[in-house]
Amino acid sequence: MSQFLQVLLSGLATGSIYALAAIGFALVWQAAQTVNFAQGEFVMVPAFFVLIGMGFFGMPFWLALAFGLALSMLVLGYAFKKLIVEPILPHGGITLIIATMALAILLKETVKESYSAEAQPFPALFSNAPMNFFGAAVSIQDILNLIVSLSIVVVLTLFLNRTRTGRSMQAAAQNPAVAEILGVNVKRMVLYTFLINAALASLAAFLITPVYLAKFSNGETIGLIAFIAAIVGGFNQIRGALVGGLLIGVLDNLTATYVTAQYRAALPLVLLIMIILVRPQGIMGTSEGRSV
Amino acid sequence: MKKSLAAITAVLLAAGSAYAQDTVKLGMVAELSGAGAPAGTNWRDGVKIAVEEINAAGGILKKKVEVTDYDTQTDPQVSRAMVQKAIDAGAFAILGTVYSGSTLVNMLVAQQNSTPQFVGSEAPTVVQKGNPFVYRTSSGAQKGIPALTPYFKDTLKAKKVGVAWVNNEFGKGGRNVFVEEMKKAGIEVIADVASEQAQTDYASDVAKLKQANPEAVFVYMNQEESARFLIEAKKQALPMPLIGEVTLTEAKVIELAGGAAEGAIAHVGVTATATDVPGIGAFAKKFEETFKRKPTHDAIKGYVGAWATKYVADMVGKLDGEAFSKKILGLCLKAADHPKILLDTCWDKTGEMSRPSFMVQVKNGAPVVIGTVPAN
Amino acid sequence: MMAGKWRWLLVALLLAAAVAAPLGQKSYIVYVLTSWLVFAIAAMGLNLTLGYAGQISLAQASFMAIGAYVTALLTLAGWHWLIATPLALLACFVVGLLLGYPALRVKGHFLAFVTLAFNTLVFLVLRNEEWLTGGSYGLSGMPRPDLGLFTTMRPLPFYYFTLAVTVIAALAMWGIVRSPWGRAFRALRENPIRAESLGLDTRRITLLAFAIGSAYGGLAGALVTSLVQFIEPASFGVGHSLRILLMVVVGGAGSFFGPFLGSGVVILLPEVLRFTEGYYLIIYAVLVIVMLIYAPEGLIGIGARLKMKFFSRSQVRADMSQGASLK
Amino acid sequence: MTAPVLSVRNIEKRFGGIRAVRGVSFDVHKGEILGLIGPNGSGKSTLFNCILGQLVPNAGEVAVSGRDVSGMRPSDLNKLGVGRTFQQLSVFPRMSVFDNIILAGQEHRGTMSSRLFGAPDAGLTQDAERMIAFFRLTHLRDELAGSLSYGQQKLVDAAMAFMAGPSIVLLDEPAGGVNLTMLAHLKDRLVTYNAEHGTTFVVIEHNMEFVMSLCTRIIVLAEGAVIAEGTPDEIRSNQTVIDAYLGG
Repeated sequence: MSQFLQVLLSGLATGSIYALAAIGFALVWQAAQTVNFAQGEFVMVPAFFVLIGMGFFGMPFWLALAFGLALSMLVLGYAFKKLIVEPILPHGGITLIIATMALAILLKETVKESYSAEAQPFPALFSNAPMNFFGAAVSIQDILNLIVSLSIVVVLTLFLNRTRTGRSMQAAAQNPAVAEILGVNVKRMVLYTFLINAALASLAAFLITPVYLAKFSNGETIGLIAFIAAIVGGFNQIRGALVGGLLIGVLDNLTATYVTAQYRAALPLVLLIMIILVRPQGIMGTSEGRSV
Repeated sequence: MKKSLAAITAVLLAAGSAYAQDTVKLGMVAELSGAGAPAGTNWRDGVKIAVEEINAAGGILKKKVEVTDYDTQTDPQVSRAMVQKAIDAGAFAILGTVYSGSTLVNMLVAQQNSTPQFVGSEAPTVVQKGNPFVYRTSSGAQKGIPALTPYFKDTLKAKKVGVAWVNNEFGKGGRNVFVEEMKKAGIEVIADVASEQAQTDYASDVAKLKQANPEAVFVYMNQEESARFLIEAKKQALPMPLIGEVTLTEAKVIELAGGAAEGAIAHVGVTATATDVPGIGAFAKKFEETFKRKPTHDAIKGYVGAWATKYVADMVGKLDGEAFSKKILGLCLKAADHPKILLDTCWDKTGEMSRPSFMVQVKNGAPVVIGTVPAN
Repeated sequence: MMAGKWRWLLVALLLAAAVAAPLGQKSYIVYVLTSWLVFAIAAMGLNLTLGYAGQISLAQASFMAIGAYVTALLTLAGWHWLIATPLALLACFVVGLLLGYPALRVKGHFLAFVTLAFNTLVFLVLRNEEWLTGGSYGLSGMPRPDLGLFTTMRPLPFYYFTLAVTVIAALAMWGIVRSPWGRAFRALRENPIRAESLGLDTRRITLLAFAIGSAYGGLAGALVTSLVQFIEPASFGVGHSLRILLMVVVGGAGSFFGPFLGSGVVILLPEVLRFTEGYYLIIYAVLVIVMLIYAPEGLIGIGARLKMKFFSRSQVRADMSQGASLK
Repeated sequence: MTAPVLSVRNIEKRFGGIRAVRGVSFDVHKGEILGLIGPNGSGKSTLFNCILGQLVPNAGEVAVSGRDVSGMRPSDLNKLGVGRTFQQLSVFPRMSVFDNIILAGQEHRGTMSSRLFGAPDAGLTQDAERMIAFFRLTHLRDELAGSLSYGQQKLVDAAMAFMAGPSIVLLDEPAGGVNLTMLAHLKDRLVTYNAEHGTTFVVIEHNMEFVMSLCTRIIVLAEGAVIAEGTPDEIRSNQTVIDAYLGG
């Protein structure tokens, strides 16, 4: 029983990180029809920005975090939109997909060549010291992962539905032409989405890197899982990405524990294929805006 | 026109080789990019230091040593091409590769060209294919892991053990040898936990081991996987000793795992922490001065590979792959006579290596030698 | 008409160059040239699926794997390569049909993910089913095809063997793309709804686009088996599918000669950029992105554009005369 | 009496709670040019898509020459002699005009294997050139269809619909966005084709003048139901129709 609880709770903690990456992914998709194959690298890079801040500029950890966040929003948010998405999107979705794949290679190799090919330790934001929870070890880090991602969903949903900017962003995402007529600055709204995505990716990076370590190749796993979470949960719903992330995190751990470790990597993939074929709008998704 | 081009090329090449008379070329083929880059770059840097030293000591057969780097991109097929390229360029010997998956592919090429090849790979199969030109620079898993058996059997007196391994050709090889060894020693393996390469979440792996509750766990993974495993093991307070082969107590793993590595034990073929051994201490110091980081196991392997090339070639007295092979198979080098080989080292008739090794434990954040294991 | 003639002359010249290229070269160059041909075949197949039929696939490496493993297992069991390979192609064709089914329901990025997932699943099966595939140790010792008087054990004969296979494969592809099927593939890419309304069974043609493209992947795999004589699952991962995809895009998706150019660039670039040491992948990625911004139609497209510029004067006049006759 | 070329019975289509088409029935006979008109949102396009297999109706049947084709896929319907054009531009832009036209005929010739191993043009070159010449597009034969003007693309679209020699062609707003010269040319071609081949047309159109001068019979839809039917002159003077158009 304690084993089951352990696996369940750890799965939720891991899944909440997947969810953060998946939410940003879904947002960018809605706002700019951009499928970002470099999303995993977007979670890898901010950790290195922080390490550069501390190692190269000698910043204290908290300042380096702020530096990492700002630099991520600049590079992975603003520059990504301006230099890659804007010029390539008119050439079509598949072209953009391929460009983001090339971007993934670029980010990985740049980090590897300019920083290090080896994994790097990363200071913890919160203690990883375990607490006993009915026989399962749970750390403050785990709990905070969950709380942070839940709060993000709540805050983002409130922001998108209750504030003027949020509603403008939604309008810009759903019908850019009409939004433009209504006086919404569509370009700016789309830019906000990219900035939010970069911020969420940074947050995910700061939360997991202490445990997963900073390594140039980390994005490969996280990126794929984030896509799967977004698709399984429902591309056009923020809470769908959350559900998808948690579901994948838990199912992955349960499979590895009780079914097969050899094929644990297969489960999310099979789930993905099934969802795409049976319910392409995702578990939580609604079918509108999902015409393929 | 093509023909004349070929002719010109031939003339140029002939000129090149005439010029090359007074140098010995070595092909350093390793994983400089891709997933294997950490291992490959350390291997390369170990080779670099060795080659500088060899040249300072007069080179091989009094000729200057020239080493060229070839990047396999951690891709077996590219590695095959790179070994071919190195041999085409006139390399007398190949140093590399580290990843067994690559070595198994590219060693065919070196064999076809009778080119001696020192590899950093530890998968058992590398020396089981009857290839007389491939030589290890550390003991293979089928040598290293049996050296651990007495530790499980006599020191820990374990009856039930677990094994956690990374499911690639490296981990699988180690795991198979371990399970076989335990069977022979009459120890039951009650938990057999496979994990993926580059896996990040080890919660279920550790939970399974905790549930099975063996008396000790053998951990056989690559560096950062080992670190992540240790972090999770500490979190879930896995109570039994964690014992590894080589990787588990490496400086990098300790750095990454932080306090979580405390108490981990490993059998290490040759370790930079064994600074009591004069050659190792000197190498570690020089490496740290040159590259501003601690040498890893792979760096020492590259270093030993390059020096072994020199020692054996000097003994043979000419640059002849066939003669080199005849000489080294079954050869023992004493550290007293050949200090840069670091420890008394023997190669058997398959190219497998044996030499004394160490048991190491992480204490106060640093690996400490807790015992030596004689060559087996 | 002139253009057609020039094109054939160009093809003949290229073929002559392909025959002459390895002469007097060292084994390494021959090996690189052979891998170029092998990847050109794989890219040619993906070009049919992606370039002509417009269906993205990130699974081409997995079909190379299926082709390579089927050929390896059969040749190790004593079958001749020439018998094993058609069976491998058939296997790839059938599996390709199956992979095509999701494409009937989803397009674009969803299809990209389904195929990507498929590639990883194939990798897992190859690694885990050790009894059949040798697991992560792979399979080795496969014989190279022995054609009686012509044995391909040495690098140079094997290169010519691969060249012959490539030429046959290219001719077959040429036949396909200029046949009504080829037109149907392009129609599927351009406007599937219109194609369906003109009597084209778009479902069948979608499945065929995957199946034929996959069979070409299988052929490349069958050649890899003989070329490397050692296969293991990691050589056929998602990263390799991405590499083949980039070959198609860099060369020019939907153009017949694009895959040859693209695979050449991807295979040879590390050589050309050797002086940059570890940075070549960075440079490569930047070049790809820049190309996608300014010339998404690939290198062949850039070539065509340059040609247009070169002949631009006469071109404009032709347009004007046509514009005049409109009334 | 022979069965009508197209027979529509009680077609019903709902989107959520909205009844877009409410039990529409009509017949079209050989050689007729039937106009289908109605204000925006009257259900014309939905009805069209239900007939053509693009949408699955909630109820009702469609028969072509007496054969029930309900639920049939568009490609199979086309093989039974039902051609169509599209409201939006619907050519294959990166294929030549010639290839566009050949494609429109090739699936009606031979078998799957003859289309792979047989002649690249499926033996259609002469037919295609005749069709291209009929629409006076010969000078554009080798141009990419996407590079043509809007009106020219409409002509290519129509030529494709005719290429397989259909018994009935459904034209979805053929006049939309086409300039007057081109429109006259298009109408002339349609009338000529109808006269020469006896092909039946069903036309959805907003351009009243075009419909009135082209069609032999007109059906008026409003809010998903038929509100009037008759010759152009009858429709012109029908009060219900006038009310519907004026937002009554």
